[in-house]
Amino acid sequence: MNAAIILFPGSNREGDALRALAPHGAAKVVWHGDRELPQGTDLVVLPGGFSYGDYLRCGAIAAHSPVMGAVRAHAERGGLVLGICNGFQILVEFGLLPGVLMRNAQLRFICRMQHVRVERSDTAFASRYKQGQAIKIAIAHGEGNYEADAETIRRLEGDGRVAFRYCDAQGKLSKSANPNGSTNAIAGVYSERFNVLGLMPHPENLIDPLVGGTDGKGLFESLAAFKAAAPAAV
Amino acid sequence: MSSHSEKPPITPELVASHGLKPDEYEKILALIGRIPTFTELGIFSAMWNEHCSYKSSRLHLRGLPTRAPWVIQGPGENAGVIDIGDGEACVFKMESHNHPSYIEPFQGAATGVGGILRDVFTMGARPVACLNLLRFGAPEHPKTRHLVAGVVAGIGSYGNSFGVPTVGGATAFHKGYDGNILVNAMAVGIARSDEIFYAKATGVGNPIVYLGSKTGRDGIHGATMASASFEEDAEAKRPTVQVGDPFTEKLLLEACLELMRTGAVIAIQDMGAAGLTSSAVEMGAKGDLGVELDLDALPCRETGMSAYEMLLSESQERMLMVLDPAKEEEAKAAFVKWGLDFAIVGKTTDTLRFVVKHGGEVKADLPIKQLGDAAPLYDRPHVSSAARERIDPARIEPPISNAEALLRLIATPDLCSKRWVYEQYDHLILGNSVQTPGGDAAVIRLGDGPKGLALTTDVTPRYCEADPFEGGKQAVAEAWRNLTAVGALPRAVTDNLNFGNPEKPEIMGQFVDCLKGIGEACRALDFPIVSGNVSLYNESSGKAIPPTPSIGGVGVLSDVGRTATIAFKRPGEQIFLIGT
Amino acid sequence: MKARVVVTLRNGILDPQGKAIEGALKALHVNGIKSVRQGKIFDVELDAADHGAAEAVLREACEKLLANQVVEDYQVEIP
Amino acid sequence: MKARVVVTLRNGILDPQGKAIEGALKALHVNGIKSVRQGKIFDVELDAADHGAAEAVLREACEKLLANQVVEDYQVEIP
Ligand SMILES: Nc1ncnc2c1ncn2[C@@H]1O[C@H](COP(=O)(O)OP(=O)(O)O)[C@@H](O)[C@H]1O
Repeated sequence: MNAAIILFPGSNREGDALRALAPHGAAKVVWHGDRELPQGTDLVVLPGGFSYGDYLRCGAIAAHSPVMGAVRAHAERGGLVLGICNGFQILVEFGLLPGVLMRNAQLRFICRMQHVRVERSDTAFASRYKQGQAIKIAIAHGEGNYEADAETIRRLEGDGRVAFRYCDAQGKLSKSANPNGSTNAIAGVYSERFNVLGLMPHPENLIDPLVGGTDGKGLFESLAAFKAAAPAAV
Repeated sequence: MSSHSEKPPITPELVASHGLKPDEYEKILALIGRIPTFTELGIFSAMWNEHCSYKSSRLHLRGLPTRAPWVIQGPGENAGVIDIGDGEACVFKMESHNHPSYIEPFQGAATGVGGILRDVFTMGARPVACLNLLRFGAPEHPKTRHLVAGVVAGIGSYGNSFGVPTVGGATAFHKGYDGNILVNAMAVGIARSDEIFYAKATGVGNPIVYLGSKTGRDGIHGATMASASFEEDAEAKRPTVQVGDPFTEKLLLEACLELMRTGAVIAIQDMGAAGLTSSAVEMGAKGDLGVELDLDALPCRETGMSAYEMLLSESQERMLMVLDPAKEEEAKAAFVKWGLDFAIVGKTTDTLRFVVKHGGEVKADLPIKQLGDAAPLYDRPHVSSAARERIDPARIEPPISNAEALLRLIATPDLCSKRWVYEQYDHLILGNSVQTPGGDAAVIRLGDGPKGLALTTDVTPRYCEADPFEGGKQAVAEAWRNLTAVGALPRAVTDNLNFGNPEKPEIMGQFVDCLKGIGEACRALDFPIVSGNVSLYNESSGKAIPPTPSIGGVGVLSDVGRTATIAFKRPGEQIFLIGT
Repeated sequence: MKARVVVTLRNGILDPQGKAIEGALKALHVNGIKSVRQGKIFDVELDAADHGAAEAVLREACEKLLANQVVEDYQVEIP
Repeated sequence: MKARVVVTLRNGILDPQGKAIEGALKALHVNGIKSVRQGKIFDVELDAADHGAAEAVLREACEKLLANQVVEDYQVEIP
């Protein structure tokens, strides 16, 4: 699998993403000022960070970077796009995913281990998980409170485009298991064609038993398996 | 140069308002043989205040052990450096931002983190972890909540955006800090041991380059303020608050590291307290060179700034460097790529003078070495604290049952979980946090391992107050124990000595004796002090804080897979108590 | 020329900051405040020939960047 | 009664947000914008007998919570 990790000036989890992708093929870093993706890119990753300081709205300025045109074209061709944390914020600002990420309900940045429920496992991103499985994953964000108008939420739910929901260790949803006040405990959403995923948690930080656990690995393994099964997909 | 061309005229009041004592001013007159200009007075006040000159503490700091075979750089540079094997070095330091954090907790704490990160990456190291040590007033004091919320959010905001995990710290409360909280921040970075960068300039006629944010009127006289104790009206007199911009700092980090790889950097120094003045003077003085600055070229945020303001501004996220003229173009490419302001603002000279020009006029012309070397050095009178009466535990009736005492203890703000604090810090970024906050010491993996570092910050001011010598020893011993408890070999220390007004013999006595204790413990444990910071005049309305010499300890683990954690693992296991 | 842009959350969009402020004001015994919604302003200095040109530039700035029209409305005020 | 509170950064205080926006607008070819400073507004609904009472409550809210007077100024607008 050939991955392209987009580097904005204030990205800071690009190294974490590189490490998670390393076992699954080649990963290249692409500067935000570039206008093209490397030939043969299968997966575009927008990593975590504070792309432009994020003083206005998270991801707002990054969404206008020159490279984003190529990212849109890639997505329109059906190519895979993964936006993690700030990457998710950029994707909604850019319009590849619906909704918006507001300040956390308790108005504090929050970093901790958190469980999320895998809502479906029949996608390129989640085939290595079981539907309904609760996985332990890290969150680290100040603005991860997913909001959209009622119609959008209805559509997302109706089309099964919610990828992950915040839950407790048993997979149950509750107010206390929702760390940031997201509508319907949404932690990640898919695009209409399920080739674009945005999520607030950091699977790339859970790939090592020494550092918190390995529940994040499944996502990268799913992507690699998807690519292996459909080598000429894009 | 005419010393009368500038306003305001130099009066005893003006001298005093610059924090210079009459005898210190006499020393200036003797040194330069004339009345200083207003700009020069500002320079002296910045260089000779407690914060920059360590005039009350220098004498006593000399007694600390700072050497060991693994020490690459001890105190005196931006940060200390130790060899951790495999061609790698660990660069670290702790620094206080106490007064600014009391005035504006969010920005004060944020810029404290920014400053200490710059100290570390100035040396060529990529920061890998931050820690802090916080002391607040009594929980029920009306300002405490506001201060805690602001400080914690500020530390988090800066470190989280910059992209370095905040992996540990300490937080406690005591009424002795009601009017003067402590915010000590520590940063740790990793570099190749043969690629460390220093502040010492070399070569005559080399360009001095300014890089980073533009200069504004932020914190003018901040360094002087940091050395003046709080009076009731301190809140009215505050200077313009410094605002941190972690995004620019991140760009500065990447640009500096990229620049260093090109071989263009001869010397580098961050502009911290006393800004441009102290960074330029230090670079020249360390290299036995003169420095000539032309302030017309300085990138400014505001119009009409005077030389005095430019020299003393404490605007954040700025660096000064001496570049190899042959590599100027490569250097420029890095500045442009990262979108930072830069300008050639001067050159090195062979005159050993610090010359500042602005608007076609010479605003200052001073002997560069003496600005540092001739700074006052005081052996302040000190008296040791009276020994406290020993209490025989057998003679005390327990006021409550042990079980009740335990419940009360674990409910105290000092002992309760600090999760509320450290959850606001990204402690997982970089994916190397093997032991996260909440344990004895943090453990981070280096690269892909198996090597790692253990990091901790500790002090128990209660002990230092009761017996400064023993308290100083204990702080070091606790740091040492916390490192060994996670399986690390303790290697070196950074300290942050927070005390009251050194002009009071009993406070100076606390300082001297704590330092003796720290020195003795460090010697006994082969645990040298490689960097640190002194923060004096921590008083409000004439009352000093409890003596608080914070200790930051660094240890090395050869295999992070073999670390012990604090939690009991399963029921039925035996519990051992080790020690006396 | 100086101008101000005001960006507010659309009606119906939940405002966690406003809610938190309402709660905090109550806790501080500031009475009589029924609701708070937080927004942003941008004080802009610009070079523009006239009022119309200024408004055009500011609208462009809002649509391209300053406001997220999924959830926000904007208003341009030129004195 | 409805009112608006405007909180702006004091002169001379660095505004990293404004700076980032200036840079981004340039990159987006929105021309003619010389400087941007970002501030906050609070749209408040309140129970108050009259204009004077409303102003008093809002000032109290600003001093206690809405503005950080070390770095910010505030203004109360009651239509
Ligand atoms: N300000 C802080 N920043 C990061 N971690 C903290 C902070 N305060 C406390 N912690 C974490 O919580 C643990 C317990 O805190 P505390 O009781 O203050 O320290 P200690 O037990 O070391 O005396 C610390 O060891 C540290 O890991």
